[in-house]
Amino acid sequence: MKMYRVVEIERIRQEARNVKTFRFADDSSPLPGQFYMIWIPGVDEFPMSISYTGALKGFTVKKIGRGTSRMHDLEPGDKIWIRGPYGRGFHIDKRRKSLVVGGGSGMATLGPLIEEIKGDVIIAARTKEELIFTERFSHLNPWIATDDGSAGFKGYATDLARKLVEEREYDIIYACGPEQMIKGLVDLAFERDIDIQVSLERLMKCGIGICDSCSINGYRVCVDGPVFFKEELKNMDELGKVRRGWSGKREVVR
Amino acid sequence: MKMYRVVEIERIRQEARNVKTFRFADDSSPLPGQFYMIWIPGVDEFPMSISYTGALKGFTVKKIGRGTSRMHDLEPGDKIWIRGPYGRGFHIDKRRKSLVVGGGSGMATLGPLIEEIKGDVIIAARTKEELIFTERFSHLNPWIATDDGSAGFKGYATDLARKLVEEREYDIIYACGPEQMIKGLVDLAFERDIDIQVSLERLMKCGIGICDSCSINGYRVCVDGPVFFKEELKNMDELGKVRRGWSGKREVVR
Amino acid sequence: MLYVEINGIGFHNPLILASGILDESGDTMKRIASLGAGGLVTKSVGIKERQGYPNPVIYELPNGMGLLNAIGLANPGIDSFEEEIHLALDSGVPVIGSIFGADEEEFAYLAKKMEEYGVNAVELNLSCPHAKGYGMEIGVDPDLVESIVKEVKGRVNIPVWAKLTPNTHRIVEIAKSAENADALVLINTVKGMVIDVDARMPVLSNGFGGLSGPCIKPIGVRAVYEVSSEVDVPVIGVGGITTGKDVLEYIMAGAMAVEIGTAIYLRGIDVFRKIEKELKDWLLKNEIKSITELVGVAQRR
Amino acid sequence: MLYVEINGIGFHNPLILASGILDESGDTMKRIASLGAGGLVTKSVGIKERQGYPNPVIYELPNGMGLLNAIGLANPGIDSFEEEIHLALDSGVPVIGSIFGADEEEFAYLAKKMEEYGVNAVELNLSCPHAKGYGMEIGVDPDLVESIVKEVKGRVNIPVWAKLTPNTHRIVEIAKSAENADALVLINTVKGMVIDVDARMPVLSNGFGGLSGPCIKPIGVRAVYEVSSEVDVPVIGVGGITTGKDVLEYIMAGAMAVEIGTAIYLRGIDVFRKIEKELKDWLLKNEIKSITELVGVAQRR
Ligand SMILES: Cc1cc2nc3c(=O)[nH]c(=O)nc-3n(C[C@H](O)[C@H](O)[C@H](O)COP(=O)(O)OP(=O)(O)OC[C@H]3O[C@@H](n4cnc5c(N)ncnc54)[C@H](O)[C@@H]3O)c2cc1C
Ligand SMILES: Cc1cc2nc3c(=O)[nH]c(=O)nc-3n(C[C@H](O)[C@H](O)[C@H](O)COP(=O)(O)OP(=O)(O)OC[C@H]3O[C@@H](n4cnc5c(N)ncnc54)[C@H](O)[C@@H]3O)c2cc1C
Ligand SMILES: Cc1cc2nc3c(=O)[nH]c(=O)nc-3n(C[C@H](O)[C@H](O)[C@H](O)COP(=O)(O)O)c2cc1C
Ligand SMILES: Cc1cc2nc3c(=O)[nH]c(=O)nc-3n(C[C@H](O)[C@H](O)[C@H](O)COP(=O)(O)O)c2cc1C
Ligand code: FES
Ligand code: FES
Repeated sequence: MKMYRVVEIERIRQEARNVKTFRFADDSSPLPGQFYMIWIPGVDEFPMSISYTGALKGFTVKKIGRGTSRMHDLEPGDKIWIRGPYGRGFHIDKRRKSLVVGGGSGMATLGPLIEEIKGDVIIAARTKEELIFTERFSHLNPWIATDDGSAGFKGYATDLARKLVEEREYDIIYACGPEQMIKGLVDLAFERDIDIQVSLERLMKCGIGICDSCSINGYRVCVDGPVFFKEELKNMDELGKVRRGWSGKREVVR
Repeated sequence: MKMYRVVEIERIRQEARNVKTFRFADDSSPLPGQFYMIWIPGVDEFPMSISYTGALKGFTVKKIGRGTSRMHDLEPGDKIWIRGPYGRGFHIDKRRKSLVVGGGSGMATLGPLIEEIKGDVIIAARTKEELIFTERFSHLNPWIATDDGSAGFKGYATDLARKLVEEREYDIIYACGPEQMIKGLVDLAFERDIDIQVSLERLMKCGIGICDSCSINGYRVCVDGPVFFKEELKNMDELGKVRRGWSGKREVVR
Repeated sequence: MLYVEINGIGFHNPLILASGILDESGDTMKRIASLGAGGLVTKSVGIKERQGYPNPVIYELPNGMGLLNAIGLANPGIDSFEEEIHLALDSGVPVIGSIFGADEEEFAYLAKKMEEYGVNAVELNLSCPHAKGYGMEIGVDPDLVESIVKEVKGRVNIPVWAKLTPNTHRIVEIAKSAENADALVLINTVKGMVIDVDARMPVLSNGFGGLSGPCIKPIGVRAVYEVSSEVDVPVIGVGGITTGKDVLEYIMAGAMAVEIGTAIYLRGIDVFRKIEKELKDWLLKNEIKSITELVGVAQRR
Repeated sequence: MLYVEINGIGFHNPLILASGILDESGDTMKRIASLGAGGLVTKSVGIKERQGYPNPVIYELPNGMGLLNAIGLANPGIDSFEEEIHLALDSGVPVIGSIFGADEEEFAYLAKKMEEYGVNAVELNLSCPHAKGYGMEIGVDPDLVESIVKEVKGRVNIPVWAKLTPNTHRIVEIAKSAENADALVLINTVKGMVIDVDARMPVLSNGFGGLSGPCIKPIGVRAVYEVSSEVDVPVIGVGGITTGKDVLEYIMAGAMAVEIGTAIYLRGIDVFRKIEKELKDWLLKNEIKSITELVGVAQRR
């Protein structure tokens, strides 16, 4: 039961090509991994992870379509409507040595988590211009991976992760990003017997667990997730394969 | 916002001719002077003051018409439906020397009050057989008045009250009973410059302040009362004169 | 900032007491005016005294959702109502006399009487959901609605308001058939029932009742939105208004003013004052000079 | 104790998942059955794939009163739905295929397809309040309702349920016109609107939506009470059921079973299990052997 409230954008920061962070004040108390529904009246409503918790909260938004494009046109002083926080966030155990893997805008979701754990961070993107939060987490010396090698490791985040996992000891992997990346990391975790928690994205209509549009193998990403645990991922055979379009029809995950 | 709950009658006591007390458990916390609406499904719903507070609560009911007659037929183990507590109770200041005047079933309302104050109590009725709570409060040595002199002082409660007020010092009068008696006591209080609080009765439909059937000079007995204070009584020119019938039509108070 | 005019009658704010809630007694109405109401609609009055239904006549819904009632059009009859009207008029705010009848003739007679008593307007109750032969049973028949409105209009000189029911799929059609009236009032209560499971019977003595309060607000807003764009007379919104924002919702949907009832139960008898303050604060913050600027702004054009 | 039979189909409890809530995907339906539902109604499916309305399609009412939604009959189209039905049937509980169409022919075609897919019954959605040309627009016309039911009945051998709208004053008339069906389902959502005052526009992209949840329960109970005494077929109650007592209210009003949707949002996906326990506890305490004993006991005779 979370009703709309209007919040004012206080600061905006360009994080990368097509990615901006919007800071605003709101007195909800989200956990890392939780999300909100953002409504831009007359335009669209869409889910967005919290990328900064605390008093001055943040959304870090990649420009994708109608809603996110209009969001990118906003300026400080403009308003957005939000409801939330929703969903199940990460379960964090500070004692465990963690490997955090963020692909593309998936880093947005991981931001608040990284502030609470100890371990290594991989920031990945297709190319240098799309890396986000490299400055925010520069004190952690994050590993960088780009598909085209324009910065850091040349190759997929999964490849870098496999290398690190082979060289170092981790208790758990936390991941968010493109679904193929997540699928690769889940396989890796089972293979190497490491714990894992991943945050998934699906098309969302309601955000409150009743419309079934975000469901994957009977789990609702909006309420049962977006963060899923290893036991649940075991039999999630739609991961990286099937999702639902706006009509509810099955689609292939790119 | 008080919903119906079913309570079981645990004990019944014949208090006087046509008056019985019904004891039941309910976890509401009424103040002296507050009332409940009692529903007997298929029969009637009517207001009733709380006559015993605490864990084993009580209603002390005079048989008047359809609803109260059916109530008198109930036996231990039978159930009634109640909602409440409602209304404004007495404002009690234990330091003040009080004169409590209860006429007829008006004593029901005053029972819980008497347990909390110090001072004198007048129990009045038309005749000996209609006196109630003489045993309950025997330790307080209550004054008794009967219209026919069959017990105690012969005459109206107001006459006895006037006598006491003239002989003794009181800070406040608390009263409940027939409206003519109340009217007399209000006049007495103004005349002798004593404070007064009275509990009024009016026909009640809703009990929650919206139907206007219980109103007296713009005050709703169910919400603004049933207990009224001296300031409010000052200009209450309908007291002892006008009330409303079931249709809302003005009637003369007997 | 809050002043509105409807049919030439000025209201110092658009917050009018709804029919049937604390408006049987002139003194109570006066008190409500003194506590901030911009206008008063009386209890619906008929030709003859009517006892209404036996208790229980009201049920409190859980979680502040509102009430279910079946008072049953209890009223003292038009002949005994003059005194109450005079007291209400003493308050200084406009008084609208609500009436219910079984046919054109009864409505016209009652309206005439109300006019004689001095009310500023009459409101035709074409919408009570729980009284046999009255209200909603009449109010879902467009022809009958049209002819009642016509008859009353022909007999009195004061403005005539028609109060309509939401318990129909053809609310726009009925609104149009009542367009001869000077204003339309939407909505009356929504027909409902609550059963007490332990008693194994409906709670209200009448079985059926009318829902009011927050649970019907989206139905009222919808009705005002649907109707106000289709008719040329002012629409007055009713149903579940409890806060200043609720008033704005109705105004933005297309209402010129609102009526308020159940909120008295939820927030106390001084609720008009509270809502007035909430409205003013919002208008100030949003730099709106007159609430009339907002009428219908949520309508799609 | 909770077993009921409707049209010869056995339900281990009378708690059926309502159409449109978590029943687009066969896996989700299976999960809900494993969490206690006695039966499953699928999302309403039409001839062609339909995107429905853009977001926002849902609004959360305050104080747990329920939801306002305008999904807009989004669905993958009947041809893509076979796989979901098969998965749902895996659950072992009866599966009812909900369908919507624009005319007799569409309904009959869809029903036939559903029958081929193996569903235990079909439910005709004659009642969605917010989609142009479908649902309620059809469901308030008694003649059309009658001929749709007749056409479908003539084309399939499985039981046919007709789901009706409460957004009309002639619900009993419509129920009678649908009596050719094997069961009636009451009610679909109630037409409503919420305006965001700060945005100055309706929240839902479609403007209008359908109310569900506790705020409509008294409307649903009333509809079941009104209809069940006038028809000879079983009535299935829907609308705002959230607790065991709510189920009993509908059963006592005359329903043989109930459907549950919005309660999943209010109490979690295991709400069927919770309600089942509440029901059992009440029946035990009141020494009732079978819930069927209570059907219609609140009806006045
Ligand atoms: C729980 C959750 C958290 C998210 N957090 C973030 C975040 O922190 N930062 C961020 O940049 N993005 C995030 N996203 C993704 C974001 O919601 C989408 O980018 C947004 O909905 C696009 O809206 P739009 O109106 O701009 O695009 P639209 O015009 O609606 O769509 C553009 C295209 O993108 C596709 N699309 C839209 N949403 C999704 C989706 N959820 N999954 C797959 N495809 C989709 C559409 O089908 C279409 O092809 C999150 C999504 C979820 C489910
Ligand atoms: C706040 C309040 C507290 C009360 N507390 C008590 C109490 O503790 N003990 C007690 O015995 N009684 C009390 N009463 C009175 C009690 O409510 C009535 O006796 C009861 O309503 C009668 O119901 P019935 O169905 O038996 O009578 P009905 O059959 O409904 O009526 C019988 C006759 O009594 C008249 N009558 C009914 N109620 C009232 C009333 N409230 N005022 C005036 N005339 C009335 C009717 O008009 C009718 O003439 C209280 C009333 C109020 C308003
Ligand atoms: C107890 C009660 C009595 C009512 N009596 C009447 C009436 O006599 N005439 C009428 O037109 N409406 C009557 N109504 C309906 C209200 O005027 C109003 O339309 C409805 O309650 C919705 O507004 P609300 O939610 O602000 O109460 C009554 C409502 C209640 C709760
Ligand atoms: C999000 C949502 C989608 C719905 N979709 C459908 C639908 O496709 N077909 C249908 O017949 N009813 C649909 N309904 C109505 C429900 O089946 C049900 O009749 C209504 O919600 C009342 O029950 P509830 O209060 O238990 O939710 C939908 C309801 C909701 C909330
Ligand atoms: S978005 Fe509707 S169930 Fe998840
Ligand atoms: S009993 Fe209804 S206002 Fe007091």
